[in-house]
Amino acid sequence: MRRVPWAPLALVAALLVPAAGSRFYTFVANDVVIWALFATSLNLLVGYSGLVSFGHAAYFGIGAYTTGLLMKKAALPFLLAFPAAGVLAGAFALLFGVFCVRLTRIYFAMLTLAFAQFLYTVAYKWRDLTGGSDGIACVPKTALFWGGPSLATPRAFYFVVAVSLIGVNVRRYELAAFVLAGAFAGLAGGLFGIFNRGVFPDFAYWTKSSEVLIMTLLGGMGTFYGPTVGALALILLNQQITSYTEYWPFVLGSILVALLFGFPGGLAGAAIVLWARARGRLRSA
Amino acid sequence: MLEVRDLTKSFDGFVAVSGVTFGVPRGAISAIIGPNGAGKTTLFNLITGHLRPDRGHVTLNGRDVTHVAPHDLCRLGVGRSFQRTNIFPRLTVFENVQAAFICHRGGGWNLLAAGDGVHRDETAALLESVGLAGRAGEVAGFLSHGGQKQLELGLALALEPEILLLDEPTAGMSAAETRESIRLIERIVRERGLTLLFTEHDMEVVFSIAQRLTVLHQGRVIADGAPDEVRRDTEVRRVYLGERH
Amino acid sequence: MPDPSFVFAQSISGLTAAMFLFLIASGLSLIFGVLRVLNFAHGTFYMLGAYAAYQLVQWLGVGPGRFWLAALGAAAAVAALGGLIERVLFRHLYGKEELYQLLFTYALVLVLSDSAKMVWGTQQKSVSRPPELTGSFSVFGATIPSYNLLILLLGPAIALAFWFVLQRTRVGRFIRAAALDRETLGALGVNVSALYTWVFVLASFLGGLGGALISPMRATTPGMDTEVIVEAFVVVVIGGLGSFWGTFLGALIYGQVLSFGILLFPRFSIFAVFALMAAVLIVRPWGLLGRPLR
Amino acid sequence: MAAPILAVADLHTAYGLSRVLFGVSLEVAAGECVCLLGRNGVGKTTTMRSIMGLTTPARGRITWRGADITGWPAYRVAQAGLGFVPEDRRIFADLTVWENLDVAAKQRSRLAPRTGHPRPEPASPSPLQWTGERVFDLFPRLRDLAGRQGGFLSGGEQQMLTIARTLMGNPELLLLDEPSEGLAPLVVDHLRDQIAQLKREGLTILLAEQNTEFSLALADRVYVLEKGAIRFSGPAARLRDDETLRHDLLAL
Amino acid sequence: QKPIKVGMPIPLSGPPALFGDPASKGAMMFVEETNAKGGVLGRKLELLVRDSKADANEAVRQARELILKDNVDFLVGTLTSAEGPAVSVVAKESKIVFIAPIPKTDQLTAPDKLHPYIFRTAANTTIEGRSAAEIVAKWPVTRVATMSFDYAYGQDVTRAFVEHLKKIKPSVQIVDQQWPKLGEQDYNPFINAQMAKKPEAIFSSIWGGFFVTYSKQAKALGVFDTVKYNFIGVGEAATPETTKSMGADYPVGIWGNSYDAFYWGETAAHRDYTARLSKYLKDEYPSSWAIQGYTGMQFLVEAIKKANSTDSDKVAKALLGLTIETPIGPQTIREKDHQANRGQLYGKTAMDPKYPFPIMKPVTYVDPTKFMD
Ligand SMILES: Nc1ncnc2c1ncn2[C@@H]1O[C@H](COP(=O)(O)OP(=O)(O)OP(=O)(O)O)[C@@H](O)[C@H]1O
Ligand SMILES: Nc1ncnc2c1ncn2[C@@H]1O[C@H](COP(=O)(O)OP(=O)(O)OP(=O)(O)O)[C@@H](O)[C@H]1O
Ligand SMILES: [Mg+2]
Ligand SMILES: [Mg+2]
Repeated sequence: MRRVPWAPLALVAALLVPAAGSRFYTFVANDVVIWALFATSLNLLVGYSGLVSFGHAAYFGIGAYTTGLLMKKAALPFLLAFPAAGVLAGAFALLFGVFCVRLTRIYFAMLTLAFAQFLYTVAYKWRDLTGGSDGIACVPKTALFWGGPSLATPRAFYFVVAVSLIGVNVRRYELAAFVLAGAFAGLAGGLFGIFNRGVFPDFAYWTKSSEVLIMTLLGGMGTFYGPTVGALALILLNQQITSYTEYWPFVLGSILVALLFGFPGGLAGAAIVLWARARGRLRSA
Repeated sequence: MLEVRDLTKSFDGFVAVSGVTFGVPRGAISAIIGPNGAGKTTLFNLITGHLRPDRGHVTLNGRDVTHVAPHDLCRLGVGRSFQRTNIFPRLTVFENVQAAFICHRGGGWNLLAAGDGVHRDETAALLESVGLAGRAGEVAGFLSHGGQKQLELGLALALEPEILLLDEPTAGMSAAETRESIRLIERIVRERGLTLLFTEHDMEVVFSIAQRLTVLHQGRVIADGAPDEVRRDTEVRRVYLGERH
Repeated sequence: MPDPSFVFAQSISGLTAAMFLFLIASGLSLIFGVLRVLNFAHGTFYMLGAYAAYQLVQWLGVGPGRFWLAALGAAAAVAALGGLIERVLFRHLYGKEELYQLLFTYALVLVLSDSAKMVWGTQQKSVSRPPELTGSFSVFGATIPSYNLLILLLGPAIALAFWFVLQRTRVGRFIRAAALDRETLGALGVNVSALYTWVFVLASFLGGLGGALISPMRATTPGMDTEVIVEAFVVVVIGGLGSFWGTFLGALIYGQVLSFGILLFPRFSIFAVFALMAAVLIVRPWGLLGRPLR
Repeated sequence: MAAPILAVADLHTAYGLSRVLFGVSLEVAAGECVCLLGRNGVGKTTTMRSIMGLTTPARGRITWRGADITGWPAYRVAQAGLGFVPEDRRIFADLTVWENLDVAAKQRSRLAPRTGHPRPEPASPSPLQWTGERVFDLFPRLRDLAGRQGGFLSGGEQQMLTIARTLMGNPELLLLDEPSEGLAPLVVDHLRDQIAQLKREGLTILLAEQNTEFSLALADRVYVLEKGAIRFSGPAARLRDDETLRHDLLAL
Repeated sequence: QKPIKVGMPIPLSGPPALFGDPASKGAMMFVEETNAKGGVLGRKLELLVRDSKADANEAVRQARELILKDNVDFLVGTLTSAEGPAVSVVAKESKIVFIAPIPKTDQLTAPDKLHPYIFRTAANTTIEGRSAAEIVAKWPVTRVATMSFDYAYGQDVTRAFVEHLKKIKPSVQIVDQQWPKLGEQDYNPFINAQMAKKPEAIFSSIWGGFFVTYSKQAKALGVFDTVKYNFIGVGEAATPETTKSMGADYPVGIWGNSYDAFYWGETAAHRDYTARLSKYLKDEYPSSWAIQGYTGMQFLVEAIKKANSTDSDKVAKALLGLTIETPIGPQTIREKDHQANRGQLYGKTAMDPKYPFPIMKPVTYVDPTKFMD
């Protein structure tokens, strides 16, 4: 089979979005890419090692608070604060992972959930550091260096994000996978805090974990681009549907049910099946 | 090499093993036989640290290992297989054996090393000798019953033990596979100077390879000695062998 | 040294909370124990039970005995819904990967709770305590509302009933056997798929009953489902997923930790709960009284 | 040969994508003992599981007393009078020995209601009803263990319990998958005599067994499987008497 | 001519939808009424309501979409004290006027967060806490306890209450403070612990449906009898919605507050507003939250008229010091912190033969101007 060079194609397509100009779609693209990074980091764990984390938002949250606090309170530039998100989230993932990866299946999911809820509660209660339920609003405008070029334009910022996404092609191994997944989730969180201009305890709440799981599943688990597809699909869907109805949970739930029964492989899986079928038809024709 | 002295274990007042004493000389092939529920598996569990004895001692090479945990014993050179198969059902046959090699020889912590290549050749060779070479890529849980027993033997051997305890190794294997397994076991014992202790209800297997027999009945040793002596023992015939063997 | 009557009152309130949580968590644990599915939507059945009880009280009006009728009716309605969902959707998930099951039950949460919102709106609903039980007792200087006393007694009653059914009846034996090996039980001539449906119905009944019975003590609002399911998870994880007495023990521990936790570390008792849950998972992942899954 | 009560025609079964049976056909007449032989992994268990409805065949037809039972769920097949003794024992570990037996006892329980498909009426109702007492006579060792948890039994004890449990359902056709595995020689002898006795009482038996001596002593007819297909079928006596044939088919 | 577009991100799902939903309807009523009268500056108003799910980053996402895709001219909305400040950052970045009609957190307009485009037309935590303190100070009690959720709003409003009470009545002693987690369902242990300290009065800031839960459990444990109904519940504990949902179970005799009450009717303007709202919502006892959306829009429209422009910079200037006639009375946005002098209705609850549920009787508007600082 001739291999389609998906990776470069995707990169080119991704880079074209801001070039196309619409500020709004650049924002959406940012959103998608950050969530894609987050979902890809989860996929690293679920897709390749079979461990279903139900508390992945914890690392997202750690990353977000790390950059948020470093940039706001310590006035560090992005170039220092951003890697710190990955490092700290990775460190926490290592700490928790040592306990988690010894467990299997449902117990693993439960322990990750427990740790995540723990961190969420810390974020919620430690008001002096985290701002409690109000979170940290006004994460400052992003400067790449002290006094360096500003990343505040969504376009410049976007490139950073897109490049980090492509770099995630890492291999498995459970603890390593856990730590890497945590670190990348942290990076995603760091970016999101800046993009969103605020960090809130909700970032680490279990519903965020389930949201990102849904994205991963929607796109297709275990395929590298699945989560990206899922993030794109879910964010666009959300954006479309919420402008028509407030019953978004209902719609999302129904989609999820249909997906689980109809296309357990997610959109990527469905695409592969359809593609195979189309080829089969072509060949038999 | 292995000595068991006065080993006793009871469950809620039911005495499963009581005052068992015997020894296994280095390089020998010994078998433990006895009726169902005689306490053979329990005895194995006591020796390998899966159960704690109420009384008695286990010595390995002169060292008291009565309360040593199973995985530590494994490192001291004691390998075993289980009566009911104990494999990693979600991994492939190849990965099962490979995992055993990794556990035993190390390399498990080197997480970022490309895991696929570790102990590749040894794994392939071992699968060949237990007759599973053709099924290396299959998921272990989906093997047939006999296939799983073959795999389990492979796992025990991959641990490269000095002394090997096998609990009904050929149960469920067809005659042909049984014969191959026996040949394999004999060869490895010869080549590696392995000491073997096993249980089995298939008397053909027992009498074809065992050099010593210990007979257990209701938790006690009722006979101990060379196969032919034991075979003639009237008590053994009465409670276990019946008239045809 | 705190006042003994206060300590007594505090342990009673912990016990009441425990018995109530047991009511919810036992259904969750039952479904996990037998069907091997961790049902996120169990909390939603609880919420639906509360709404249904509210609705029935509206229809039946207030009066002696009416509330109990409404509570049973609500539980039965939720049980019927549970049975329907099991028959139509759930059964396709058995034996699938946990992730699929978890996400499916999560999808159910989304759909059902949003449907409840369509029907009952966002306004909180409230049900009065039944006229028979509006009073309260004073024991050792502690005030115990008679309604709480009911919950306090109901917990052990349900536990005993459960124990009896599981240990002493043939159906109970079927249920225990199905939890261990569904296929073999089927090959022995037992219609396991019907059994599963009934187990699900029973668990939903308990969830619905929990919601109905708590409605006089709590507001019925959207979001009450996710609130309770997290607590129920903690309880079953501590006690042991699928273990019946484990759930009971887990609920007792949870209730007391919360009750006395607020005295020891006032603003951080919630940490005590998560710490306990994490500790149990690390040391004995299958819970205090559970047994490891294969 | 009398008219078959069980007929399997052109059975193809696969586990997911891996195909295991390739057109197995066999028949069992009332009161007969038929034996499936073959090396490990040839598909003996799969054949039995397909008959029992535990694995759905991709193609083929299974007829029991004239009714097509292909695709029936296992519990209906069991209710129709088939009993299966699995090779891997599958004891309910948390239940006591007595409870294990009780679960299988055939009473119409309220949880297993009739499904609308009438159970085919047995031509000759099984003369003997199995009860706890009777299975304890068959395996006296179990009597002492009645209150012990199934999971604590020794391997051989579990094997006895599995057989006893299936008998409690009063099957008319017994599918025995490696019943002698793990049993002490004396018990094997006893079991062989008992199965012979059951057969005389009219029970029909389909047996898969590695212990050739055991199976050939019991069987009327034999099917030898190889790679998911029938390689040989014929009277057991032919295999008993013909050593070269035995060697050829079973590498004995 | 193109309509003037106003974007409203507000919770329509989750527990706070209880407030978000009627608030958005109040705003919508105002918009329809204005359009029926010919609109503003000859242009129609268009209100785009989006569900923020009570989630700060969803609110930000919606706000950005409204600004960038739907090209709204202004933002009015948000509810929780996380959403408000988060959207405020977006408003600042996009230089678009943002009126927050519900969030109470002081942080929203704190000096370091204040920018030219953010305005609040709700009472803040300082106003609310101090109003309650003014009332409690008149009670013949010294031992006071508090019961609040352990999160920003609960902590802030309780602090404002305690500090102000100690200032105006130094003899008061705070004997106990309980901090259940937000959304707590079982208050029994907290109530026991609190009552063990023998308070004479209790201040609570437990809100919405949670107040229903809390007061049911407190009533069963005899709390209200013990403190002789010296109990004040802020956080809109006495809105008609709440008393209505509990009916006769509501603890009659306690003090509570509300942004609005259909039965207040002090002024003709309020009576007229209530009648219109009642018709609009098809509800005999219309919601007390609608007025928040209504006045938020009202401020915006008056400012547009005053600026005679829809340019955000001009409208923002016009809002400074703007006084308008709201259904609840005249209100002014201070220049100092962009905060309106919005007070609330307070009163002691009592049954009234006209209604099947308790109301505040008598109910008075507590004007915060004198203690706002
Ligand atoms: N945990 C336990 N609790 C109670 N009884 C037990 C337990 N484990 C084993 N037994 C009993 O102890 C006796 C000895 O069991 P064991 O498994 O050692 O027998 P065995 O000699 O290996 O028999 P087999 O040949 O049938 O495998 C049996 O009667 C068994 O029921
Ligand atoms: N669940 C499964 N999934 C995939 N393949 C399977 C599964 N179960 C069995 N197989 C394969 O099907 C083939 C036939 O298996 P089966 O268990 O029927 O053999 P058998 O004749 O009973 O062997 P044995 O004598 O070892 O019990 C084997 O090659 C086995 O690997
Ligand atoms: Mg044994
Ligand atoms: Mg088999």
